[in-house]
Amino acid sequence: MFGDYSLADLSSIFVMQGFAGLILFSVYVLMALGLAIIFGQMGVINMAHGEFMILGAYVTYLCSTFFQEHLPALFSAYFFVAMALAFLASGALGMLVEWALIRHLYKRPLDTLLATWGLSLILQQAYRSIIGPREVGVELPTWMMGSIPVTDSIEVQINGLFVIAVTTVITLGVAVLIYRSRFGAQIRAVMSNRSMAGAVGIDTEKVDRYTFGLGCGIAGIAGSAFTMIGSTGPTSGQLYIVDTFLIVVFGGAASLLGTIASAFSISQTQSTLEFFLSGSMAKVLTLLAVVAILMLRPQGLFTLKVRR
Amino acid sequence: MTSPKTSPEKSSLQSLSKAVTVNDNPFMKPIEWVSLLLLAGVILVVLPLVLDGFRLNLVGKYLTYAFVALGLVICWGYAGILSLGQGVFFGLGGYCMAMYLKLEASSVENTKIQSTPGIPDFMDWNQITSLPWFWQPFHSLPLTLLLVIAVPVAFAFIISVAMFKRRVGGTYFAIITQAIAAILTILIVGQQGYTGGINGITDLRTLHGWDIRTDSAKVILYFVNGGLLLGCILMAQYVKKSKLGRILVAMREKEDRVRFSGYSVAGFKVFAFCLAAAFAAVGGAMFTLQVGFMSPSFVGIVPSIEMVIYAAVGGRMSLFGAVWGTLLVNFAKTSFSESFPDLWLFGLGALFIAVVLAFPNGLAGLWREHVEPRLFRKAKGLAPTPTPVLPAHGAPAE
Amino acid sequence: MAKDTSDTENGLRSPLRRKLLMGMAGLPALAMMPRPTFAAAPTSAVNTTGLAVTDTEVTVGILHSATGTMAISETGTIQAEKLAIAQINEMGGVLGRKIKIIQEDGASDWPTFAEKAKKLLVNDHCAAVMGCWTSASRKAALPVFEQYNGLLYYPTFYEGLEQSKNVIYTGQEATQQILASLDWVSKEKGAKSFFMIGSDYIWPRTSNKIARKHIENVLKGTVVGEEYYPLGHTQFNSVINKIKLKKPDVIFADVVGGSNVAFYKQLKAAGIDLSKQTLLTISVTEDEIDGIGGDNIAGAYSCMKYFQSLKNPNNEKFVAAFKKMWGEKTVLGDVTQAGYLGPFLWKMAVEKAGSFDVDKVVAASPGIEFKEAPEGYVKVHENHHLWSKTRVAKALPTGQFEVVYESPELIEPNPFPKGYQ
Amino acid sequence: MNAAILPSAPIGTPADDKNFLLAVEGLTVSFDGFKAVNDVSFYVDPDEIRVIIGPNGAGKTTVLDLICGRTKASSGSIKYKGQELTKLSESAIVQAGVGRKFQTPSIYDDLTVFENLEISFPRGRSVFGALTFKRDAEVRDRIHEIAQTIFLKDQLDERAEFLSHGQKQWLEIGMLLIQDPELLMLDEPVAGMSVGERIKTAELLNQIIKGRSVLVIEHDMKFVEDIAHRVTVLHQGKVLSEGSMERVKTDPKVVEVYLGH
Repeated sequence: MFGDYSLADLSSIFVMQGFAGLILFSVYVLMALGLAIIFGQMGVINMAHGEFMILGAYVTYLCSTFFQEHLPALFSAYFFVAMALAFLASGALGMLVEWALIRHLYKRPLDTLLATWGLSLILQQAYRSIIGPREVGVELPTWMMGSIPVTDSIEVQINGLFVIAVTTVITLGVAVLIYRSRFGAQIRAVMSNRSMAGAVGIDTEKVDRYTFGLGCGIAGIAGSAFTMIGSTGPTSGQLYIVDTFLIVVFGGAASLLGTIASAFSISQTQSTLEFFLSGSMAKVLTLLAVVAILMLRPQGLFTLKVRR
Repeated sequence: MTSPKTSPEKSSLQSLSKAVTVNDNPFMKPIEWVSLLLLAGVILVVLPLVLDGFRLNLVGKYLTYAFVALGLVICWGYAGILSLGQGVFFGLGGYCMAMYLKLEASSVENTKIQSTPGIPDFMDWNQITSLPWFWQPFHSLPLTLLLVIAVPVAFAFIISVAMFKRRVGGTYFAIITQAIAAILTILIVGQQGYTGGINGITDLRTLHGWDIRTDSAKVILYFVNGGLLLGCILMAQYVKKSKLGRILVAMREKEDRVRFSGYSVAGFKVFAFCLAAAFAAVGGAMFTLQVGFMSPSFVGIVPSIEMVIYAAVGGRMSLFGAVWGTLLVNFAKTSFSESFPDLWLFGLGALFIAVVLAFPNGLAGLWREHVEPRLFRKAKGLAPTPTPVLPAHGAPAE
Repeated sequence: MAKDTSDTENGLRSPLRRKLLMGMAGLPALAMMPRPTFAAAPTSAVNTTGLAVTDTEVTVGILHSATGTMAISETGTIQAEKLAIAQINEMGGVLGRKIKIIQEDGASDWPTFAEKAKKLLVNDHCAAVMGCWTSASRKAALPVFEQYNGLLYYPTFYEGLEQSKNVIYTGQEATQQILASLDWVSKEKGAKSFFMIGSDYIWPRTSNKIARKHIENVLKGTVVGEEYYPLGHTQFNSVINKIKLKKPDVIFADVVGGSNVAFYKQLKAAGIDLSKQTLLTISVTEDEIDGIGGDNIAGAYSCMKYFQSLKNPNNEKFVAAFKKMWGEKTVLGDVTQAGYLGPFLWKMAVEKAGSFDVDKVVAASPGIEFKEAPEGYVKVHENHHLWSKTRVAKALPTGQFEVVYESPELIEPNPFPKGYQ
Repeated sequence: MNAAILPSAPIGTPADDKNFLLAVEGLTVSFDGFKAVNDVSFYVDPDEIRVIIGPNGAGKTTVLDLICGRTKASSGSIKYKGQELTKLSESAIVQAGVGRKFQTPSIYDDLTVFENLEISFPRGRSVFGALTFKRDAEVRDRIHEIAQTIFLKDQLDERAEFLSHGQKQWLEIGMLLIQDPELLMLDEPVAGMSVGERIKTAELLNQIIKGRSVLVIEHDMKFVEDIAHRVTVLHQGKVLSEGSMERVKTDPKVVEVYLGH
């Protein structure tokens, strides 16, 4: 297995595979973070998560064309504007969906699954009708392309670095928001005891709406970031949904730290296996391992042992 | 403890039960006989008379999905286990059947242009020179018929024992079954030398020498399919009416209470899941026979979730509703997508949402609320039981 | 449209009819009137098997995915087929009968293709069907065409290993697409080592198998890697690392769909400069570049039989007509062009046979030549595939291709290549 | 069976399995380091009515959870008629003869009263048994008998969700009764009841506890005094005191943490 490579090659392999794994890790965290909030904190199974991501991607696409045509001077910075708008658009749609749909279903988690699946079909068709069935190519500013050579054989992708940076910022932001802010305290209060939270004067409906919106907004940012590495089409969102759910469940739904740990272990397993096996088998083995571990340890990686 | 200890007061109460007749538990209530006859009449008489061969074959195809929906009524409606991987069992049943048919179609004679005659064409394309061991049993028809059921049920058994013994339930179960569907799809597509890959197993011709592609064969298969479906409904009805059916409902509501009444909850869930898998497998096998091929596109997540909506539209607690729901959604799909292909997904999406928000009891609920009362105003003799009151959270006892 | 007509009808064999039709094309009002009977044989004579043919009309089916994941790819083909049929009608139709289209949606779902194929044949009695895109949809529908003796014109380049009486394959089978381009890259770039990456299903695997045999047995090169990823996979960093380490002379890629987009974006991001690293793909047409982004793939070589930028009068007219009908922004790819061939090949075969009967049309098909094809001259082979040229073109940042190589001769289709299985 | 004899074994006497129906020894469970139940030992005789009292969070319900297998013990042993329960599954524990009533009424809303009782009928508990279970005369008679005992004979065909709160409690007691357990565990059986219901419940309990051992958690001291043979006081997961109600009431430790308030 290693015989084909020289020692120097091997060390480069490990460095670059480590970096590839790190990018995959960031991608997974970004995908799963919004869902971890929605599923982990609220118990809602949002099957339309991928479509919220794609909304962010489409917003980025529209931004890129807008800047190209009207503000070419600022094109190199458009991506930041696009990410902010993606957050707002997906978040706003999320709040609308919460108001119209989700709030009626808090006691029926399996029904949220069906309803949001229906929503995902509607969104897909909406994208198809409005923007068209073809995939759209998102132009990136030149500074985000290419890679930085570290040594002769080791190069670091700029957009990979960018994804890692975005993930870090968003994750820290969410952690601070949930564990340090007043709004976070309210979220946690509502999620742990709804009626008590209501009794102490927290507007639980509002908290629900903003929480759902937050989760969807983060999905929008993820979608925006993914235009750098993936495809943007009406059905692209479906590519992500199984992976995303597995990451959240594997991490132990209620814990952000768990989601991160789970994204880390899954991404490292997958990128390592991918290097030594074929891509399909790597994927199958990774998913199988996750499912098998979940069967043995259904509470996921990081769940506190609690009194039932 | 298998029999109760009798207590001293018992004798004084002996006569009491004789006066009470209402808690009789007949196999089917009159209204259920009416529903059954109605369904049987439509499937076995009306549709074959009204539809041409092409449309009838289509209905036959839809009815194979109804097996899955029927299983979901037991497993989801009654036992509260939502599986998003029913396509796995539909597919496994279908693949088992397809493997037999493919071997028959790949006789040495038919495949003499191949470098290895006598094996399925796709194996030959993938440089496989002898039939893999797991294809061997499918030379035999009786063994195939057994495996059509046994393979999916064994798979369901392994999954469900592993998960229910560890009390994985609800949303987690749904997500894990969905992941299993994804894994199996990737596996089937990737191992194309053994499975036919993304194209599936196609060009199936004869069943034990009988050409299944002829129009007369299609009609016969349609009736076999309809008969099997009615048989499965009766089987499901038996389960529903047995104490097991009530235990499933009880479990869905108060799992702990059932456990502390001395039942092994996991065992009952495993049974419900395996039964649903068996139904799905029969549907898959009938699908293969009627449509003439099987492909991984039935195993994945999308068809699996679509099959859930059939059960939901029919009414997740209604066996007959499952069949009507399947027919309705598929007719809608066919006619909508013929005239307004763009609108179809909007319609399907809206259907999902409406069924959850506005009609949690589906067609069966509408029937019970609007049709039955009128029916019985006219024919009072038919209705010895009052219409059950629908609970707020949408889980009626049928 | 009239201008197109006068060029396109050169394929017709009868000078008399040509003159007649030219006149009609110039007089649209007249063309709308019922066809005079002297121009067409009686329906009973040209249709003995109960197809949907009247004195004025013949029904043809179009069966592609208008919805679902494949709609992205199949839309262009539908448009091309409709354009071809409109042009044929403009010219006076087939045996004096206008073509009426019944379009069905396969919805990216294989059994639906089988179901709709059956509907088109059994209920609508279509004289021919232009349809299917993926191999899986064709495999699903094929038994239906064979059972009901229908006629399918299949436009996509595909893996071969098939030859049906009831199908005319207007795209390339794998050897037509691959062998000449490998010869070219070996000769032109001196390539010796190849790294193959594909989506994990039958077409890439079969194509790579053929390519590998050719590389190893004919070109005496080596394959240093062969990798497959599940359809829809979007993370290619690991395989890109492998490519960097193996340093192959050529990356041979047949990744499809959404994965395609991810692959090229990540390749570019990883600093693999396609102007220095030769990449040969058999799965990227102008349609795909739309989604990938011209910048991301500029410099890659694609092997197809048709590119929108082909410089010949036929193609310029085709592109102009297509854009006129479907909008300036549309792009045309290989399969779009192959879809455009179908109705014309059928029309010529029907007219050669003097009948709409499928058996007669099939019998008349081999040897049909279409000189006005946008890709240039094509001819139907005995095995129902087309003789056509192979071209290699370099992707430009604009999303268009610049043709750098064209096989000097038409390449014979060989769906069951000896020595490559 | 000699129901009236009060056992007099002091706290901490090592268990002689033959003498006790239930012997709990050194029972400990911790949730993330917090010891909800800490080295608890007590012994219940045949036919004894034992009440567990203690302030909120003392670990009372957890003790019942441990006995019936709902929670797994970290250490310690629970012997029921000489059989170790900590190794058994919940359903096996029930089948051994231990019945448990939950704090909030735990009945099946979607089923009728009759069906609720029928499910609890201790026959056909295997999957196959449930499939072939027949609603025969024995079942019917037994259900009607129980229904009469729990004041619900007129509600047999009513869906359980339409019962009043008190009726639901009775139904659950009935569901236990039909299993005829030798050890009956009741978690706050009179909580949330009206005065009338409470009186009827006390009457019911007095009737059904005959001939079996009962372990009761209750806050209502009047009720406790009425029924208890002996009382065990739990505090912060430990046994604080044990003995007759009179003795416990005067125990200064108990007075300080509990009754004194």
